[in-house]
Amino acid sequence: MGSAPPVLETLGLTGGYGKNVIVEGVNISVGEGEVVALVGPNGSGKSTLLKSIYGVATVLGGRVLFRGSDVTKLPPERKTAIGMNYVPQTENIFPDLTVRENLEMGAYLVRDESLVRDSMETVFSIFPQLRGFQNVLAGSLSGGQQRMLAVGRALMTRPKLLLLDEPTAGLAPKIALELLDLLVNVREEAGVSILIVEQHARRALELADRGYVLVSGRIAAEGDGKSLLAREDLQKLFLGITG
Amino acid sequence: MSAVLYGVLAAFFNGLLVGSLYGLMALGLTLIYRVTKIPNFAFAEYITYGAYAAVAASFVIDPVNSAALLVAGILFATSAGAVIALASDELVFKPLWRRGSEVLQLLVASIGVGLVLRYSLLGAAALTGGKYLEVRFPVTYQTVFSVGGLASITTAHLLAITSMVLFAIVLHLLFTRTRLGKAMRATASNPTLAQITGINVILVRRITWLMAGALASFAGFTYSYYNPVNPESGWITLLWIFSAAIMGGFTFYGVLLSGLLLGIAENVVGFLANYYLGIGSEYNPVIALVTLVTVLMVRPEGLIRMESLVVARRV
Amino acid sequence: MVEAVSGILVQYLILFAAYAIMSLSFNMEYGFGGIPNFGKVLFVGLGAYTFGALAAWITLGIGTSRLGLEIVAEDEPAYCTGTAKYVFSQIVEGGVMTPLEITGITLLAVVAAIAVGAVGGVVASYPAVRLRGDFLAITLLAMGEIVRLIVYNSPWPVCAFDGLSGIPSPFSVMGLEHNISVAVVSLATLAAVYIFVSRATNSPWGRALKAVRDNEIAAMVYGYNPARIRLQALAVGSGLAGLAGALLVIYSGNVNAISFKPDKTFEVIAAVMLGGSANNLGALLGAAIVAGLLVFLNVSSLRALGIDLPASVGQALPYMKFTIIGLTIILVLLYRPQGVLPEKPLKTPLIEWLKRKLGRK
Amino acid sequence: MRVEGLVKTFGGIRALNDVTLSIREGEMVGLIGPNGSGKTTLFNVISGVYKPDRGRVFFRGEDITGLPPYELYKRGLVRSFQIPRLWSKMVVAENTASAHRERPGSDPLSSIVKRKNWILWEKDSLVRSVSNVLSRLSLGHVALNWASEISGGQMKLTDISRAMMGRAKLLLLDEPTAGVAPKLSREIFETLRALNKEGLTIFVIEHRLEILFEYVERVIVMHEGRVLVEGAPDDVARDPRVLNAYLGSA
Repeated sequence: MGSAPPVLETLGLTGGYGKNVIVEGVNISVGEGEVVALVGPNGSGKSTLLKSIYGVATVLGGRVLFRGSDVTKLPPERKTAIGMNYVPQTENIFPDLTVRENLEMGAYLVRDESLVRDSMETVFSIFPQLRGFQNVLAGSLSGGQQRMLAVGRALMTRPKLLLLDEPTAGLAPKIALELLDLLVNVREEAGVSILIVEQHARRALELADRGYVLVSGRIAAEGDGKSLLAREDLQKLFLGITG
Repeated sequence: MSAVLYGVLAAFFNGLLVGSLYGLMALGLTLIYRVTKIPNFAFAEYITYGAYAAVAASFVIDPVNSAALLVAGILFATSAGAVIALASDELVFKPLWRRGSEVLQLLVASIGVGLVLRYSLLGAAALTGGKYLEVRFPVTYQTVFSVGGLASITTAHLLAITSMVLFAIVLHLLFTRTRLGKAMRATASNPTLAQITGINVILVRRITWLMAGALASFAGFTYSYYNPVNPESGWITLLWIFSAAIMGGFTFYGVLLSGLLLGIAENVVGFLANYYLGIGSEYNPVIALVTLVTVLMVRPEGLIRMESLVVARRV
Repeated sequence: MVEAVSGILVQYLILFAAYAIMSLSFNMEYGFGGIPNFGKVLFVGLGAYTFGALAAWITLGIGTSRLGLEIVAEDEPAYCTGTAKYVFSQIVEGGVMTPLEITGITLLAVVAAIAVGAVGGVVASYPAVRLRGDFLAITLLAMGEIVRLIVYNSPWPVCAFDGLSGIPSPFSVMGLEHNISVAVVSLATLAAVYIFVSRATNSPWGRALKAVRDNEIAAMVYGYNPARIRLQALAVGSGLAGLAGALLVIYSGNVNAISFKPDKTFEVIAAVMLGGSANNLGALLGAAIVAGLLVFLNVSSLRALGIDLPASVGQALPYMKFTIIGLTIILVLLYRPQGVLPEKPLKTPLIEWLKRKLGRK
Repeated sequence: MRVEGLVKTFGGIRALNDVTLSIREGEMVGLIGPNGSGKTTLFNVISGVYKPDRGRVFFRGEDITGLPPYELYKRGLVRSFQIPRLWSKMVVAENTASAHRERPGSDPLSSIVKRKNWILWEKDSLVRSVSNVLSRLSLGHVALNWASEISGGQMKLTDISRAMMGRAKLLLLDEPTAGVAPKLSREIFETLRALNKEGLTIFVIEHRLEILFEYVERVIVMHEGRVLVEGAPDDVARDPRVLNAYLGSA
């Protein structure tokens, strides 16, 4: 990873909703061009961690560093402006707008039309399926296409870091696999680091450079994807049977 | 020409004018509904205030110069309507929306705003001796051509139809082609995501109200150009405007067609019912209202939809 | 002076009773049941038309035969004719009918008014089961306007835009002072209605209404059929509205569709929101305030109270009342959405028992 | 209860893909599976909130497919929701009471005419059963609080209190312990076990497997809209397919 600061670093991040603490004292980092997976059993706080980083959930303690500078207190739209983008798990598109318009709205802050056109080309080359549906209302797309659109929408600002919250939840297995495969293209074509929360832990860990396992709001294990998968105690962590 | 045909033609021409007004008025209502989801009953009052503001222009401008007066009338009307619409949002609707009020509370609030505006105007008219309980724009319309002296097309027709078509096209293009219009739709479709992508949701809302208010009062000006106006004129038309908007499925072209259709049906069907069944024209309004209730019961998503708006989503 | 003031007070009490009944009925539907019955005035109107037409028709039938008259009326009911007015006046002054007869007719007509109102409510439950929120409100509002426009323009049932007038007052026939008697009867009716409504709502049925209002799916899962409960609420509420309509006609002796514009519904909405939604006492309080505005903000009332207004202000006054009502709605929504008297747990033995138990701790 | 070949599709996604399973009278069965595997959809279809595209639901031998929820309630089928759908402007005790199976006075006529009846019933039996259920779930002290103004865990408990009041024959519980402190979760399951011993059949979705496995006799695992495995908790926990499902099988 060299000497450059990681794209994202959290220091003792504690977050939740209101006064409800869901994640506590989390330290993670995402390096330049890395894909990092965040896995863990249901209700372990994966989504909340992502939301705390982006500022949608309340940060109750700790800090978030983006490319070396403290962005803990920045509101979400400011984070979008400086190169971080977030794809929520649900309600992540504008259903009453067409696919093309969704992408345009993704680049709302980008004034340069040619840049917008280029970004759109990039998105279409990553997700060729979307090209054919440019003038279709986003709400009438299939679940998988909607997720692609949501990721595409986030790519429109050419972010340095993409936070993806369970992009495959509720998708048929084949489609989920396709989407995860496409995410590799996202990294290569759009040159972006990705922090992904994923229910399908095995797939995510196979795909990712590194992974963190979150259990009950704390990091229980970390390492590169393959070695995490090989650990036996991980299976126990997932089924929640301790001891 | 037979009396029936003649009567139908006259009714048709009249319906054309009335219908264009319904359509024109329903455009602004649709704009507000689509961006903020408020079924705004106070919208009627923006129309009335527009008409009164237009008439007020004649106090300032020498009525001999009719062209200047027309322009001044439009300017007075639209600016008054825009300001009142924006004020009603800033003072009432936005605070309620921020608190997460339900649609019904917003509806009741809009009834309250409507009562305040309407009866203040009535009260003011009464205070000044009742002279303004009915007003009329000093420049009157002229007949452009006429069939047999009774069925005629006037400049009022031209103004109402052109402006309705023009504004419907402008609004449609705004919503489908421009950054601002798309931001409006995005705000309506998913406000949270709109904010994340950097759209200034509050500014979008303000512009919406200014535009809708200006549209309403322009319609009010057009109304006063062909008909005397009283402080209740807008309110009396409100259910028709809602009918047009709901029938058109809250789409701009759909609303335009529904407005025309309502106006023509009201007049032509009314004429025929009178001619053959002896039912008086005073029942004409019932036609529009029965249509409204029927549409709501059978197809609440609208009869004439010119865009697909709401799509089947996962529950 | 004293007489004038007491006259206004009597007028106020009557209007208060009528508005309180309407508010209690709207509160039952909207406050407890969540049904936005913005066509309230339709059911009040149905009661008024039914009462007026029926009472006038029977009274006139008996009156003409006893006076040996015959009324020929074309295209309109006999009670709309000038001769009918003469017969009505004879009934009050000439002892053509006994107090017992006229009381019987009045009671019959009141029952009919309630029944027709309730049937109207059952009809209105058809859209109420299918539509929600704003669309339902607009539908009911439009239904109200349809009926009003038809009644206003048709000689049946209440003489079109002239209105049906001169319906003999049962109290005058009995030799009582009309207004005071109406006030007494209205207040007694209100008391009965209040007991009825508060018993009906402070009950398992009240819980059912609130359950359907708060979460329809959960209500269904726990065995409540929302369609049926909405129908019950609208039938009972509209029956009460019909009763209020009948009271208004008994008071004035006239019925005219022009007085059943949507504004009346808005007055009732204002009363309920101000007093407190889903609180029966709140509905009474709201009605007391709204009726107060309507009665006391009048040139003649103010003059009787010794306040003389400039002529122009006097002319603006009837309108300013509604400005104030509108303002009330806005301010309540903005600053006290729960109303003066907020919603409380229903008064049932369960809650009483829990209050005692938890209070003791 | 038995379901056969249930299929439910949302916008091209098959949330349920040919689900067949049965629950015997008096059983306590757990339903587990990763997010999005169709558990809640299954509950929604069984309880009549959604109509299935295909397949049938039988309850005690009767075909109940597509019946509205209030008809199912009459037949003894009650469910709870993952996010409690409380009657928010009623107090906790009223929420509990409204779910009671007996309901004298719950229409406008009988609420007045038979007033003595239901008042007596409420004093005699409702008060007792409500306070029993509430104290069993340690909700006694918030009985008079608005349902919208209690903590998330208490909302969960209030929802369960309604399910208990319904005195159902079959209870469908959707994550009864989500957002509830661990100690309380155990108490909830103790209560459920006691109810089960009294003859109530329970079918429960639960993510806290360590607790669930202690209490249920049988576990059904769903994955991608199908039943993957079913069996005794210990066997299921050792089944490689289950581990795969949770870790994401390729």
